Amino acid sequence: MTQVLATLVLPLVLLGGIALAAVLDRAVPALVAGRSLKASFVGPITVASSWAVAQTGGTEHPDKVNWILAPILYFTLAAIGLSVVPFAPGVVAADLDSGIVLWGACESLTVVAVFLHGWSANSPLPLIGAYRYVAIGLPAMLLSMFVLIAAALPAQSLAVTDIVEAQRSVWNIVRQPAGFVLFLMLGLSLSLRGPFDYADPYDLVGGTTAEISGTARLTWWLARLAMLVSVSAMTATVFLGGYLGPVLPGFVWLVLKTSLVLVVLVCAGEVFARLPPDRMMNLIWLALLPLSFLMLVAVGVELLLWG
Amino acid sequence: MAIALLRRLAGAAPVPVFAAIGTGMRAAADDLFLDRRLTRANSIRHARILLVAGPVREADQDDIHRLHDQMLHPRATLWWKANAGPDFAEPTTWDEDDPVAALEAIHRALIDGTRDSEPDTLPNEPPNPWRGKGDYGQGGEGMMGGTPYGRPMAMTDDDLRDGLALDAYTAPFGPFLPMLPPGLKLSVTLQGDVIQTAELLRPPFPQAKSADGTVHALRALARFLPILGLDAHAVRCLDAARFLSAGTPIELTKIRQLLRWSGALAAIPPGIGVIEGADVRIRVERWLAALDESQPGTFEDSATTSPLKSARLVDLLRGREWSEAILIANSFDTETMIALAPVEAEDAEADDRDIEDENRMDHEGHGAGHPPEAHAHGAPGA
Amino acid sequence: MGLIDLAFLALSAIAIVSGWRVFATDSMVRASFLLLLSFTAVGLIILMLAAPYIGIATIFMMAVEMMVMALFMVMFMMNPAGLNPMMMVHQNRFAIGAGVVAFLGLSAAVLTTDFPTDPVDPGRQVIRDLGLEMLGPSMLIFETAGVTLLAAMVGAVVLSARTGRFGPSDAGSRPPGLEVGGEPAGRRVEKASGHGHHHMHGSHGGNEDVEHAERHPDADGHDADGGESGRRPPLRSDWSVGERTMPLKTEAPS
Amino acid sequence: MQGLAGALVIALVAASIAAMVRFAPSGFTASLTEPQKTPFLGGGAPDTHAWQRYHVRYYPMTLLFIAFEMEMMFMYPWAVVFVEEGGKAMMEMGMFLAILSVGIVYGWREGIFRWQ
Repeated sequence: MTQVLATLVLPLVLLGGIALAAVLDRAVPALVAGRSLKASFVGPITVASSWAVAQTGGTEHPDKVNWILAPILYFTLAAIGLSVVPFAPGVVAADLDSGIVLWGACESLTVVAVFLHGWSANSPLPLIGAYRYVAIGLPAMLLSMFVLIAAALPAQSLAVTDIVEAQRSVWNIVRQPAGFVLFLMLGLSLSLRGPFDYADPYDLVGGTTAEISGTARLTWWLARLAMLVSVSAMTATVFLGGYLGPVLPGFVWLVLKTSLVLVVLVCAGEVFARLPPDRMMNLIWLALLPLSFLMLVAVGVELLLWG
Repeated sequence: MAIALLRRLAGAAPVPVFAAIGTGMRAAADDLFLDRRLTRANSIRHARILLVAGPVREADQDDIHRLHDQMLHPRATLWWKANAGPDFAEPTTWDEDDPVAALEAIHRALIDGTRDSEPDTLPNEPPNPWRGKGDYGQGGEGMMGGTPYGRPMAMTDDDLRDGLALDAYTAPFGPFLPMLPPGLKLSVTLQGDVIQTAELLRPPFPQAKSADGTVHALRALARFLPILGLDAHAVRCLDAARFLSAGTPIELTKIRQLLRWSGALAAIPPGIGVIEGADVRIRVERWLAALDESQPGTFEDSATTSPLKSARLVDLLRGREWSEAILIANSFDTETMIALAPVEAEDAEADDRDIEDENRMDHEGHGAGHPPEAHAHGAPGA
Repeated sequence: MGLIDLAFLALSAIAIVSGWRVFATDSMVRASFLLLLSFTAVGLIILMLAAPYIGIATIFMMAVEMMVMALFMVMFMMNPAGLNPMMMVHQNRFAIGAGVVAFLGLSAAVLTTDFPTDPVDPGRQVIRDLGLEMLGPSMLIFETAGVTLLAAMVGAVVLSARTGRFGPSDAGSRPPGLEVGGEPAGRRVEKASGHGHHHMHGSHGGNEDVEHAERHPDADGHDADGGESGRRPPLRSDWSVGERTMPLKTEAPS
Repeated sequence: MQGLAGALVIALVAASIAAMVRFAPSGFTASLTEPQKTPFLGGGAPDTHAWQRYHVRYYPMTLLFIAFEMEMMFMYPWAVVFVEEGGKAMMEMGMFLAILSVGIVYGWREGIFRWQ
């Protein structure tokens, strides 16, 4: 029964989150640029409509099937990722024993989806974007795995519901503050945003999106926002105690925390500069990965001594 | 019904415009997109209106035609203080200063259907005939021969960095790529995302330079920052530049603060695009220093004051990864760029014609009686 | 037939069909990801066998592995996108024989094995059991895996990285000959000639120049094939020793 | 099993939503013309197809990554029993990770994280 409820609520959460993310996506840049926020609310709707009435593009002999499937797969992965997040005690669409492993599988398939999106165009700039994203998307995934495993240690379980319950005493953000930051970076990478936007950057005139328009572009945009929402909800659940919180009902807490993470991610995407891909790859392997190692060891030692 | 509603909404959206910028119009075109009623399309596929701003060279008209035809329907072109190309039947021109109203009117008419979407200017033919040719009618023979689907395949070449012999992809980039200076057209050979060789096809257009050092630096930053993913910062810089050039004093501390927080300088790899001891990072630092009102007069773009005889843009780009190359190409002002990109290709092009004719004859003779070693498209090993 | 059976049949069908398509498609990228689809279906079947961890881990691992495999397939294969059709299978007679033998052998194994019929208790903590097994009785295997993986890492780096502490790894190396004492195999520098590159001239194959730019004598110059002498070093492939002239449906190098 | 079914239902719903958006009619049914299909290069037309034997600059990194990924698969079950097993689990995994860290250090010394 609660599972059916969660399954019904999930699309609403996803769509609401996409709407919020779309508004933020216009409001935050306007704020940084020092301009008025007036058009932030209507903007997403009119722009989306503008895309919807345009002809859908194509190139000479693209890989049509994969070009169509890539955004759909990306969107679907976002939804699957969200399905392991409990909305309230016991209310979860997919209560799997290995919830964080499923989330990891979604991460790795996201790399595939983005790669296919760039590859299928048979055009040089999307192709570079696709390959560049693989170089960053793969090692960024390792970070999240370490961080999630460190979150699973105190819960003694890989189920997301157990990870939330294990945070009743102390939230994971306190246990591994650096892990939280690393997971936010992964979120930027998964939703192709700001400093981790290696697939669709300006120096490739939109990278994997350079050749698409019309509904194809609309779908890709929606999928990116959906992934952003999904990552935010996961971050809120794993690090900020999910639905836990006093007075208000659990679902409200989750929505509040998710929105907070969403704001942080959108801001981080606007505010920070992007490194060239080679330097980012170096940074991930030689600085961030050892950091996630340390975080794991720290949590382990803490549990051994006081757990 | 649903479509009608969508059209109403789409009519209210900012007009997606792709700007093909000509001589002397870069600053004006940049400022144009500060208007909320417009949005700049980086790729022509995202645009509904092609705005040709300022006069372009005769040779660029080809590229304009190609860009125009790449646009998806509904589409239109506005020639803003520009010379319309020969194949445009009834070009819409605009010679006033502010084309926003005209762009909006065109956009609305396109969405309403009161203005027809412009037809192609080029013949509806593949770049090479291929249908029905080859073993399966796909246009190619063997592993890599022929022109499947209209184009040949890239060929093997040794890599500059590690010598791995994979395919080298050669294509002309520009002259209207938004992240390259307008008018600059390079023939770039890539292996992966590393530039093997770059060849100058056409130099950038001359642009007016602002006399005010701060305005100049702000405009340069506004073009540079989007490469680092800092679009909003770029808008802020451009806003400030516009105010300053209008004579309104404006506080620049906030911009400097935001840029310091962004880590923009740290994100630029050191040691790329070195000219006279200054790499890209140092040049950006100079722009940033020019924003500092507390130290007036420190701004001095040394690269522009001294003649650049030996340095060439194509040498700076050689062996660079793509994003580094784009950073390099945007770290100079237009005068320096033109100095770095000397035109010397006139004679070479004429020579190319002759060789090409020779090759064509050679190619037509190509067929049955060829020695086996001529088939370079054999697979290695196996 | 219950829902579970139906799901099993559907997933098996997906696994088999996509597995077959791997060898029938021309595009290396498609082949890689069709294999991924096949493995995903298998992973879901494993999930249905009440192995929640192994099933999802299979999908997880295969996603990244097929991604990396796609990178390498594109590297190894000429014509990686399958623009010209090609044959992905060779040594047909042997392959068919081996396939039939394998099929019969596996079928025999399936039919003769006495499968346990007691289903796993749904409440059983299989992941926990796996962990305990790994840290307890199978500890040595687990640690050996660590050493094996290290060996794999070192081997991969040695084989694939050109950079190194002691300079480029291929410095002074000379490829072996195709026959004993023969000329080194591989590419060598030769004078450029129009013949070796005939597909580079594809854009001039027709009687008329369709490409718009070429109608204008002052247009680009970049698409002129004369650029070959300047732009690209005059190299050509010399793989012709084995008479590999790539006739019709071309065999792909394995 | 129920959880799996839930995830599959969500996947189907999401995929159909995305497909509906993707295939929504835009009002333009005309097929693309040849000049419309030229890849975008800012005006120029390319000589060849973009699909090629693309030279990835991080081949060694991907191989190291795969080895690492394998190792992560051992860590998930380990995480579940960590508290139960305490010091023993810590020691065993510490040893395992130390061995693999040698791999990263070696790779770094050989310069494989460079854009080759």
